[in-house]
Amino acid sequence: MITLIKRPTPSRGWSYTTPLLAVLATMIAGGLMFAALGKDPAQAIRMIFWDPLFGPNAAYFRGQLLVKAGPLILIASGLAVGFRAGIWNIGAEGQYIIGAICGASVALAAYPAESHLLFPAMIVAGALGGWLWGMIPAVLKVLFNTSEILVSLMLVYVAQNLLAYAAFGPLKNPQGFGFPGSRNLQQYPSAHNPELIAGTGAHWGVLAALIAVIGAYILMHRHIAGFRIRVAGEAPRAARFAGVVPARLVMFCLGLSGALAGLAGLFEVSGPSGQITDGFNAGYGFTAIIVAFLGRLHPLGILLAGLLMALTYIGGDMAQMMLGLPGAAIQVFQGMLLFFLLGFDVLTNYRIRIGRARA
Amino acid sequence: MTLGGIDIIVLTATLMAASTPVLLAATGELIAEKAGVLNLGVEGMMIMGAMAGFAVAVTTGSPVAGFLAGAVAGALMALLFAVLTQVLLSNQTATGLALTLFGLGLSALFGKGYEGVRPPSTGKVPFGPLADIPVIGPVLFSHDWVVYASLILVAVTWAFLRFTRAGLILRAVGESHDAAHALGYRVIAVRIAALAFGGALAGLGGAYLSLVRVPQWTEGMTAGAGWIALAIVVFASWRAERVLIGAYLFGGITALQLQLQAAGYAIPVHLLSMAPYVITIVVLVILSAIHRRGAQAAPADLGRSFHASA
Amino acid sequence: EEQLKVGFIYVGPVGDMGWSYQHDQGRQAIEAEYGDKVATTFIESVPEGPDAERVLTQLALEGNKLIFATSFGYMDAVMNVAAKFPDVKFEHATGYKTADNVAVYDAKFFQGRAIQGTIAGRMTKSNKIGYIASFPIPEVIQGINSAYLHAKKVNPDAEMKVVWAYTWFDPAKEADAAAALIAEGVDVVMQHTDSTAPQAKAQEAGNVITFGQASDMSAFAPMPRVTSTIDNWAPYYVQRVGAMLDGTWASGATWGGIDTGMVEIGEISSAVPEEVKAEAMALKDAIAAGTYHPFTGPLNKQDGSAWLAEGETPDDGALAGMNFYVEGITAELPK
Amino acid sequence: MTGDKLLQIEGLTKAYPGVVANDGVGFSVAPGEVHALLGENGAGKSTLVKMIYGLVKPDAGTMRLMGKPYTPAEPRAARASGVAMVFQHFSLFEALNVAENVALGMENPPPMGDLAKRIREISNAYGLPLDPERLVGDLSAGERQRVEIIRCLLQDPKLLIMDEPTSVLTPQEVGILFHTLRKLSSEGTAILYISHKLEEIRSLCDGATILRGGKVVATCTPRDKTARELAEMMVGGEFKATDRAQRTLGHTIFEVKDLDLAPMSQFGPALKKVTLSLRAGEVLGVGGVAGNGQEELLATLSGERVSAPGTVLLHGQDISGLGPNDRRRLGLQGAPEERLGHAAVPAMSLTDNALLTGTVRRPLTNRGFLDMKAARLFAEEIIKNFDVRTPGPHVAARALSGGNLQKFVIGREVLQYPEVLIVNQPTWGVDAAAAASIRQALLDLASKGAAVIVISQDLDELMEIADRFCALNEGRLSAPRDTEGLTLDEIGLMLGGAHGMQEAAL
Ligand SMILES: Nc1ncnc2c1ncn2[C@@H]1O[C@H](COP(=O)(O)OP(=O)(O)OP(=O)(O)O)[C@@H](O)[C@H]1O
Ligand SMILES: Nc1ncnc2c1ncn2[C@@H]1O[C@H](COP(=O)(O)OP(=O)(O)OP(=O)(O)O)[C@@H](O)[C@H]1O
Ligand SMILES: [Mg+2]
Ligand SMILES: [Mg+2]
Repeated sequence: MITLIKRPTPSRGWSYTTPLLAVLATMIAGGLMFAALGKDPAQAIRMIFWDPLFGPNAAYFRGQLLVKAGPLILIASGLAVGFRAGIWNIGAEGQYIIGAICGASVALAAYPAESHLLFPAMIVAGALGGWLWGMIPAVLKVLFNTSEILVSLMLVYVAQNLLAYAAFGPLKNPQGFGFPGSRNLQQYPSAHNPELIAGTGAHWGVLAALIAVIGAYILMHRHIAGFRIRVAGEAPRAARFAGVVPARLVMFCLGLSGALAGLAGLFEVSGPSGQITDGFNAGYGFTAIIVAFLGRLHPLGILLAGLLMALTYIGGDMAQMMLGLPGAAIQVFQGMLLFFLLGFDVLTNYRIRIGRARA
Repeated sequence: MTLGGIDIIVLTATLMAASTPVLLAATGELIAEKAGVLNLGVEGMMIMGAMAGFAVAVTTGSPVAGFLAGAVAGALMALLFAVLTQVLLSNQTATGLALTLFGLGLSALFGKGYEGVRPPSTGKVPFGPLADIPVIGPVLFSHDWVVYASLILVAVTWAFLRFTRAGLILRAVGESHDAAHALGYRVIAVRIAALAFGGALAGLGGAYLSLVRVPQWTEGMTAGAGWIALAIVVFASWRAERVLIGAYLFGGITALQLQLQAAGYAIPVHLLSMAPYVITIVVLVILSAIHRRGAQAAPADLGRSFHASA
Repeated sequence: EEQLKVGFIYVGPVGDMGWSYQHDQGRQAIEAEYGDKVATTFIESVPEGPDAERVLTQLALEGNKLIFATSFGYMDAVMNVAAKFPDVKFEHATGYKTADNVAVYDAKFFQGRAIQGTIAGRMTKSNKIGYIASFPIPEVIQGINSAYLHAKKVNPDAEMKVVWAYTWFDPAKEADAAAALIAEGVDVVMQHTDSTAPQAKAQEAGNVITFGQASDMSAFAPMPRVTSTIDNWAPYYVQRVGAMLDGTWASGATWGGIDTGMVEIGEISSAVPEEVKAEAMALKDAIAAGTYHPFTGPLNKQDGSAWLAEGETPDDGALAGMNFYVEGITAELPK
Repeated sequence: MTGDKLLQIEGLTKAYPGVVANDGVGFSVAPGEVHALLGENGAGKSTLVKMIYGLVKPDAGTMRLMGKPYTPAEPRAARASGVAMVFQHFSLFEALNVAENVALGMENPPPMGDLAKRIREISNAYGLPLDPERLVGDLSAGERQRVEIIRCLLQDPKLLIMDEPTSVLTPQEVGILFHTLRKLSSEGTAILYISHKLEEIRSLCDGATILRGGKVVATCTPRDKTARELAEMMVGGEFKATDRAQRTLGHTIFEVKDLDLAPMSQFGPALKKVTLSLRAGEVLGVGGVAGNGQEELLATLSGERVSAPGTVLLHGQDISGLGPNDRRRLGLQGAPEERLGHAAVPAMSLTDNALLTGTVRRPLTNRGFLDMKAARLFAEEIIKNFDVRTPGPHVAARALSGGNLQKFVIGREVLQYPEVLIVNQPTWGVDAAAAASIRQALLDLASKGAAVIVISQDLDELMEIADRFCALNEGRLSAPRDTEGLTLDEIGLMLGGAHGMQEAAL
């Protein structure tokens, strides 16, 4: 008989050890799966966890790690603030899309004019677009007490349709021979979000993600506003008592997470993606929810979780390519990693006692 | 019977079949949520149900065996979720999302080799001459047995929650696990059972998708149906009869927008394809505005982990 | 002797039984043809977003000397990566940008649609033909126009109803679209989406015929699937790898049709009357021989303005950018 | 010896990490006996009865019920053996109706229709009328307790356990409850009764077992002891009563004029034309049955709810539109009734809970940035000055016993030296010693010149510390009267009779 005993305060030691344990357990379980698929487990695991960081082409992959993790971290930082307050924005994917459309629209409207003001204007438009898309569930919640979970989720589908419309309609590249997709912003210097230091992968979005992590940390753990947000999530009535206005909180959290998701979309569309196309959104908004929880809703945790997620994506592609592992196996592997991370967390919050259930 | 060039009877008959997977999954999720567990992994359970149902039906040649297998696969996925969230007390939101990722991957892995295969056909219920009655016939008596089973399941779920003691205990556990525990009910056991049932229905819904609705197996074929099921539970404010309305409404609008296109209406396609989502939001807003207690319809302990401190 | 490494990047899963599946068939044909002389590798389900460029780079870094990028949306990513790896040759499907080390290739699917249209026009009883379209891009519009023109040619009463699914692959949605069309009275369903869901819906409905798309979909023969247009990339892939092996690879643009085998017509089933079958086969042969072009004037655009004069045929460039319906189609093209 | 005892307990022990909640506890209860369990907060009373009810497994010890060994594996088994329990924190489901709540507490409930009928019958027979169709969420605290009691009564228990049943009841409700309990005991039901209200114990109970630190320290017959003696047995030392030092009243600093407030919840009361004024150094007692607007009054005075302009004035300044923090800045503070989740955040540390309201009047932030060191020092100051028993400020609020957390909450507000302090049920479920120290703190604050409003259902408490008394009934506040010379009859009249209560015809 196993009993769990809640710790008075979460164990610091375990909170650092459990992620390592989880990665280890995933290597074992995943290794078994790879072996069952007839692949060399050790080689597969090395490819996923080691090669992107230290393998022969690591210089390139380390940069790509940042490219991949950047938007995840940027979005998750915003989502975590809301999750801490008990406000469930699961529509970041939609806000990401709208941010990208708005930002790209500014650039495409200005094309081909070159100006130093264009990129800043795109940033503002991207953030504003995401913010607006986040404000829809916020306003409906404040006015009608509508579930923000449902509305933000439905708005993802609406945004996807808008994206298709934009890619095939108003934003279509007039010189694209009727093919869908906008002009490529990578070829429009004023609108391009370039690599800041060649070879590092780091673009403005990666920088923004770092700033978001630091900003979220200061807000949530150093400032009274973040303290009140945390209170609102733990005990809404106590938050009111401490002066939090619920309507303002809803608007702030959904607005903030929307704006950050919109920014992520803008940085992607003007950088790594380059153009508005129908399939441009790669599920970052949904993956970021997982990243937020894996990072235990803590900004620094999110930073690490985002990098870990990115690692499994890049390493997974590598294993697929080199060993012929099916893409699905990588997905299963990621699922296992998440399960182990979530499951082992029990050690942080509970003491485990075996036997001696009753006298 | 046509209205503005749209055949209402055909539309109704189509939407019933089209809505069945989501209806089943949403009913299952309703039970889980009524017990206080938020399982966001519906998509993952559905796709596993779709894959397992398909594989078994093809292998055995029996659709019934396929549906059973789908239900079992969905339930197993739900049990995995249950171990993590109920025993190891992991965060339900994150675990549910992970379950979706895991299910999508695992089903693709196991489903290799079943692509492009044709499943055995699930027969229509032979109602004989009843099916030929105008209007009523095609709408009521032209479906396969799973459609009727899903309707019966909704009715049973409704009655179960409303009239039975087990249903009462289930609702009690979702409302206040501490009080239920104090009265001696096994909160965790009730929740695990509710999750398994929810998973079985999601799996059944998935199997319906791969065996009847589409019918074929391809990875990722649920294409977001699980998310819609989750949305419908919220939309239904956790009431079984409204789940039916929600699922049929959503399925109806989806089918209607395609029929409007087919009928040649000059409504921009994009407007039509966002219509189901926009209308869902609008109806939800109206519902919430009418009874502002809407949010309180959610089980009070939904999404909270229970740990008996004894 | 060093092995030639060939990489593939697919937009969907190899198990989609449609687009990516057919490309993977082509990859397997390379292995079968050249055996140990080549080593192929592929990555599936790569979205056309930011990941494409990374995966292409990854393929190049891993030593692949020939890389097939099999979706239109990879175009700019291919160009970027090709610029960084001048030694690596790239083949981009359905795109239009080329470079010294980037070739493009595509298939004239509209040729297959001409044959489908002929069979459809002959076989429809309701004179209503349904078309499940994916996205309003030239390739799809070519198909609709070609199918319509050839149906109309053999059956002047034929009408075309189009449903835009805005997806390449969503079985449930395709099933709904087929059901909606059948509800509208069509007894022929054509599809430019990749799943077999419409086939199953047609089978359920009874007297509705369909055509296999991308792959043969022979599981649904003889009814409802009466024939198919198969994307057969194998001959092209084998030829291009051969060129790499003997050092003759050169950039270029290939638009293959029935003649090169890139567009293959699946077996016409027994559900099609013999004389219709013969007519279809004759059309196929004429197209293959180059004696007949599916778009031959006089043809007007939907708005009535002239497009092709009597006997005129469009050049490939004009065709590649097709963004209008021909005269007679009543539906509206989404903008 | 065994024959005449209903329940016999020997050597019952239960340890939690870091604390032995029950340490070799033994006592016995005879049929028909009303037996009290006394002890300070955290003495182990609830743990003890939870073991009897099968909710907590003892580490050691034996129990016998009616002479037979009794080891209930779960509450179901306890109920089957004839043991019923009313919990300290209600085990009710707000979204379910009365009949459903009752059914959940029964082993084999009859069909709903019959059950509803039985509920009506029994509840009327015991003078506790209840409508089986109403949602529990819409009931007052007193009515909720009736649900719990009816649930027990329907099972004809041989032993009824009541854990602090009166802490939320009005005197009238207490009267009705006692009447019911006496009737039950005369029918042979034994009652195990836990309460911090010693006068009640003296009037009701036949025997008492006193716990301290998990051990039985004494047994006695409560009627033979004074409340003070009982209190001293509990704390194991001398008991300090409150010292109501002379205070000089200053001029009026706080006024409420014709304050109206819409109901905060669907079935909550509205405040109607509430008017009061307070002078510096004054303690105003607000009595009345819970659910008559107490929460609403606190919310609108503390700033959680804003009211029409001109309705709330501090030093003549209109503060009706200001939020809680702006009011705190001006010197107006509050402490709500619900400790966990309203006055304090359960999962957060005491340091964090000190920050909850302390940032405005204490320098705990620097331009909005938290000064955690200052916050910790503030929490330590509260702990020290108010004798909060806890390992330190890092401990989560939920880990504290009710009395200690209440001391912390009151201490947090008092140590910000407000000019006006409004507290709701300051000694709810708090043991006698802690209650006395909280009352003392309020009096001390007043003697330094602050005005204090104490909202409480405990009339003895109000008589003990208030200068003036007024009653809140259905959202209306009666005109205040000086407490000196106020008789119980007059108070009863001011309360306007118990709300919806009627004692059964004898
Ligand atoms: N609900 C909320 N959501 C986000 N930020 C908030 C919220 N409430 C307050 N803040 C921020 O917290 C800080 C202090 O808030 P608040 O006004 O409640 O405190 P205060 O101590 O009364 O300060 P002041 O009245 O001087 O502004 C401000 O920066 C404010 O913008
Ligand atoms: N589940 C638990 N886990 C850990 N410690 C507990 C638990 N329940 C009670 N305790 C501790 O056991 C001791 C006795 O608690 P108990 O609730 O029995 O006290 P009580 O006498 O009922 O107090 P009160 O008068 O405040 O109700 C306290 O120190 C308490 O903190
Ligand atoms: Mg207690
Ligand atoms: Mg303020």
